[in-house]
Amino acid sequence: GRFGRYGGKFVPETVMHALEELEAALNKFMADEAFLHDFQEELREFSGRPTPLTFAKKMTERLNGAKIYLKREDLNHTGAHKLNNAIGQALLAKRMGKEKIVAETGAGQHGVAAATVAARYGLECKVFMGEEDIERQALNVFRMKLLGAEVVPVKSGSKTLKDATNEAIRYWVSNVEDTFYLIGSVVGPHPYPKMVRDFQRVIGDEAREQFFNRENKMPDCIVACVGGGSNAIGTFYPFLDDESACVGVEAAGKGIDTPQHAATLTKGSLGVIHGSLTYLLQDEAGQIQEPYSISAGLDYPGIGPEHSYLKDSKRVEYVSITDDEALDALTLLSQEEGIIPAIESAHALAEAFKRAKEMNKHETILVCLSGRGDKDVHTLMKTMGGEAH
Amino acid sequence: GRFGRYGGKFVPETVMHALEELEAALNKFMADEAFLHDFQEELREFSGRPTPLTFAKKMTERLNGAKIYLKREDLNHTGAHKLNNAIGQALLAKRMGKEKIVAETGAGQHGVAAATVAARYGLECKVFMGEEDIERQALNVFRMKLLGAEVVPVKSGSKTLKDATNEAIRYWVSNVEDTFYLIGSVVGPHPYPKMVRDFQRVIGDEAREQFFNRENKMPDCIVACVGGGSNAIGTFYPFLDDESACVGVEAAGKGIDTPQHAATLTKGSLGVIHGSLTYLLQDEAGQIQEPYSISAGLDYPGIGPEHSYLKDSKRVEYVSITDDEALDALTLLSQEEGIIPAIESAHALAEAFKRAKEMNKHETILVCLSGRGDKDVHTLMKTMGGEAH
Amino acid sequence: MFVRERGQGRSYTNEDNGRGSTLKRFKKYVEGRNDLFIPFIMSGDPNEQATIELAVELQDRGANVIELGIPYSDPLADGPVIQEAASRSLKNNTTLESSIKSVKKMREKGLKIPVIIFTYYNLLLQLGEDYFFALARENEVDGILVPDLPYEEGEHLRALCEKEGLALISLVAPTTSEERLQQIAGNASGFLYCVSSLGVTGVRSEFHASVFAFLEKVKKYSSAPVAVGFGVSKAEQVEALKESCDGVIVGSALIKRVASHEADLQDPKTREKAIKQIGDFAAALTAPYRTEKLST
Amino acid sequence: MFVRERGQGRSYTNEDNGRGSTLKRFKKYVEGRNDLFIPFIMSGDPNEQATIELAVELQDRGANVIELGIPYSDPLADGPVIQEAASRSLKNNTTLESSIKSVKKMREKGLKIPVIIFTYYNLLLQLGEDYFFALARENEVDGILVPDLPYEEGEHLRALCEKEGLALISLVAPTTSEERLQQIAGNASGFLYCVSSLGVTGVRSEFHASVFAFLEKVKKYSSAPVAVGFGVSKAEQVEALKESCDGVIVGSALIKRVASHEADLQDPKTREKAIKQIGDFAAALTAPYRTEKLST
Repeated sequence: GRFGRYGGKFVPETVMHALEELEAALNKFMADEAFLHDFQEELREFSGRPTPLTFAKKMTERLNGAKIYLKREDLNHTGAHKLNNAIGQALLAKRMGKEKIVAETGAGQHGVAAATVAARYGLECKVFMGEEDIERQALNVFRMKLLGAEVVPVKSGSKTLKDATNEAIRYWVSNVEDTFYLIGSVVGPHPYPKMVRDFQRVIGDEAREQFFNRENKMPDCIVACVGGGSNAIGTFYPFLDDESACVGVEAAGKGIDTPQHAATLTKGSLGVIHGSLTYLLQDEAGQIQEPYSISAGLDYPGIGPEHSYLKDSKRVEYVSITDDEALDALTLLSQEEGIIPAIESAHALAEAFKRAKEMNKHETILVCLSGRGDKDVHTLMKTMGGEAH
Repeated sequence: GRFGRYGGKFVPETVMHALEELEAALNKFMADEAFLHDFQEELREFSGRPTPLTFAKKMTERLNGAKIYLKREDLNHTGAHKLNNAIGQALLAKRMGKEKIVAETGAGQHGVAAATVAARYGLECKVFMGEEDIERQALNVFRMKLLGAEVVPVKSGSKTLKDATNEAIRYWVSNVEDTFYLIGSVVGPHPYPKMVRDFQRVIGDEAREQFFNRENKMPDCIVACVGGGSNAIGTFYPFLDDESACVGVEAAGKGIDTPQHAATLTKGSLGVIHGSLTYLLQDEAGQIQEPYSISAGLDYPGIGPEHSYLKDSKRVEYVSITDDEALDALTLLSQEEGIIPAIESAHALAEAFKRAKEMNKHETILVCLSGRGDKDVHTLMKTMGGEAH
Repeated sequence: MFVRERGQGRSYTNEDNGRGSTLKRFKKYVEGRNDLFIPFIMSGDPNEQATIELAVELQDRGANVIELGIPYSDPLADGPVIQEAASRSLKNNTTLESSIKSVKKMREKGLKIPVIIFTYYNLLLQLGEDYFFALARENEVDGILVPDLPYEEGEHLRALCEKEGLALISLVAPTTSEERLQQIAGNASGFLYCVSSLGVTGVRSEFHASVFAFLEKVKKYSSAPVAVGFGVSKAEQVEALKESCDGVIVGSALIKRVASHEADLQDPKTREKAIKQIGDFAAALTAPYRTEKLST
Repeated sequence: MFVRERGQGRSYTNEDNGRGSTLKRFKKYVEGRNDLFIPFIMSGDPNEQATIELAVELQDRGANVIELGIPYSDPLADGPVIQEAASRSLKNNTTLESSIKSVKKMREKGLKIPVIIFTYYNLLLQLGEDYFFALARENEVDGILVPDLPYEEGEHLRALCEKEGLALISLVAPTTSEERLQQIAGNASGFLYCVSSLGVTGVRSEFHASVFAFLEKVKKYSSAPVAVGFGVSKAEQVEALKESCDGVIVGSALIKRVASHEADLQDPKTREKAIKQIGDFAAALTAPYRTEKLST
């Protein structure tokens, strides 16, 4: 259950049985033709995969460097790559005979994905969400309820994502017999990071084939944003044996030299969070720090353990992009290509735009556009003061 | 330029030249391989087509009647079928050498689609929108601005969609040389209704093939909602020579026996609106009435002239669904299938659910799920008082 | 029909092909003139009585034709000034029928010049064409202008008008193709409404040149006097245009005055004075025509 | 290690395989007993002095081991009561290091019984394992419990503990598989922390039966006394459990009293009285043990 030294199962004894059970189910069903067929079919017929690869013609012309291609995860049902994983885990929960799922959510995107698959496959769903986030994300709360899920307010700690995760784990511990814990990213104890990666690798598998059909070679550079890191791992993984450079982009918030950022790999240190040994943001004593990013999806103090491994092995390079740089990239892509990206994805775009300028016209960059920006319009209106230009 | 007696060009002389020019361009480019290739490629690589056909398993089981299939136009980029047409018209505008587009919008969906294609293809974009609608749809206004479009407030008349349409036409009249008027539905003077249908028929063309691959026959019944009627025509058109029954669903608002509805074909009479001879809602003297529906996209006092023709010829049956019935269908689909439909599309669903119950298990219904409901969450929160259950 | 002899005023003629008697008013007050003043007023703005009195006043101030606008909920050919006039009028429940009937009342007050009903097509459709013509005959209406009925869609109505002896006023615009221009202008009756795009987006000086070239072309083809509309609001414009066409149509500029006198026009005690003031404006606007007449 | 003889109390033993001297306290105060009272208190809640005095008081009221909790930002194995205690303590900048150092102060105040440091793994990792053991030795700490370090992840720490003579307290739960149970219980040192899921979601009467069966199984395999934790808050529960295990761990119930006396514990003038009252609660809770002792 490790990626090099990272990962593991740093969880209370009460959870160990459930993890063993999950691991056994995974070993069984990930080799089961019928299960894999169902998963592929639902990705196709429910979520709308394959998602397209879009050539960003005007952006490429504007930057006058490498050709930029976008893998359009924003076109998945519910608006982001999150559903790939939620479908996989929910189908697995059904096969395991679980009747209920529990999930944590920050901005509500994974909560909506979880509520969506719960409705589609007939599972009861409880979503833990920090009280502050409930306040800030009233629309997503309503969507989850409309989908039939129960949203449980979390009043402990900082009342945000990490506390919602703690609370979801606590609930799971108490209800482990009939309840499946549907984690939203490549984090948590083994086998979660591996399982979520295997459900998200469809992004990279599709992109690899689409890109090759289009350019007859592999991309020179692949860029994805990293919060927990599921869209990035999903994108990078099938390319790891290729020559393509991979770049993970963290949120630098107001700057990595300020206390307000979420740049875990850039500024964090080794520790344990949510069951996994990995890099994280903490103080000297080991108390986990509240991260900051304008993007709710990157605003996580840990990171998937496989990213820690890929950083150490130097197969993937990790950089960071500030709020302001991400907002500029968001505006630019909107106005040049008619695609409003999620603020998360805008971090990857900002880095890709920087690099494209420095590359030549025969080179290519593949960016994972992990989600759509509709969810962020409220935030943007506040930040930009109602002025879009 | 007629569908039976309906349609025509009831426009000021100043517009006639532009319509002739458009007709000539259409005749040329709709037979041009390169143009059609570009259109198909953009549908595929930018908008994410083909959209899937989703079998609504749990709804089917619940209703215990006909099998229900959903054509997922909600998975198009920007969230509805609107983009199909916007892509087509914008590519045509480019071929015609126009540098600017002008569009009208009610709730903002077509405005967003127009702003999107303007950004993607490098056109200037002006969107006319009633002052009241601007107030009610602040998020969509911001999205349009973010995409680089100018949103022009319309202060005349009832300050809603029909006045925005009048104003867009007025602007077009004055700037006809370099400006293309991008109409959002199968309405307006010839050749608009035909052109928009031809750009939207991709819905039905895909659905027909997908359905046949799945069921090895044609659907017994096809249901779509009708405001202006573009998703309905797009869905029905390729099936018109088949045996499938087609049902168009109008908005009955608070009831067709009240003054608050938008059931043009059910309660309207023959007249001229926005350049076209068709059914419309008007008083005895011929003043056009303000329609009402909880759904902004069905809230239009006219209807595409081809629908008037299909009603008279009895090839399509037109019925109406109230606000309350649509809301119930919206909630039901959300909780049974994990898909929050647009309130517009929920009208079609409500009618399909009614019919499915009365049909046997070997029969099938195809519903056009024209758009996603995210845009409606604000309205739903107000209507349902924050309680989703 | 005679082909117009260029450069000579007052040479138009309309044959009376067995049409009704109303075209007589066109013969008497319009044909052959090149100093036409055709005011547009909104029926029922701000009330019926004011409209009636205003029509008579405008005749006294030199109007050759009254263009009587019918208020419509969706006047897509009109700018904001006329839209607002329509809104004011609709509050009085003004209809196409009530407006036609008010023409008779104008006649009773001494109106002699032709009256043209300016109505969007939907209003006409709802009233019914047969009933419209019966009403027009009974109330001494002389013609009709349907701004959203281009030549191609007007065949049926044109035939009826011809039968009934009503002028169906056609429009041409700078964007009208040469081929259509020939057809429309060649079949013009009453007068030909020539849309300068001047007024739609405000006066553009660089556009002037092409307007004059356009008018020259129109006059070449037209079987009726050519009047220019859209944006005529100043005596200077009338002066500039008078050599190039046979008259001007004045709408928004006049309606603005009606709007600014709305309160006075509503009050029977102040109405007469307000109407005179509007008349003064009309007279000042068309002064260039009289100057010429005097100097001739 | 000896295999436990079933049904007989006070028969456990821990071999001193060359470990440090601290296991002596376990020998003296824990081994062989079946009436263990193991209170959990939060270091620095509401301040260091109160914690020190409370530890001594609890010893006086019959505690056999003090479980000293280290406050953590993300205590995912804890319920709301302990989370809040951690929040209170973190406001005083309590750290793992300061907490270990406070054990020495407890010793100076007369604390003789073993002290277990209850810490999440991340705090230990950041302090550094070598430094931790040095501090533990210097400050007379007897053992460590890491709630998020299951048996499989604990190999390294277990080896270090054995070398250093510290007890590494293991946990077993009703969901622990038979195979793991044998392994964990068979390697238990100090005492074995047995999690009844009772306390996590509140007392469920229908769950009781399986708890007793579970405890019986645990005792069969355990190489150390078996103490039950999670949700022990009433004398009745102690009474009900006393035949089935060797002791109880009391956390939240005690912490609640600390919370309700927070103001008094902050004030040096009222602290002593508050601590006595908490001591009274502890004594009442564990009365069933003394009743037995008296009646023996």
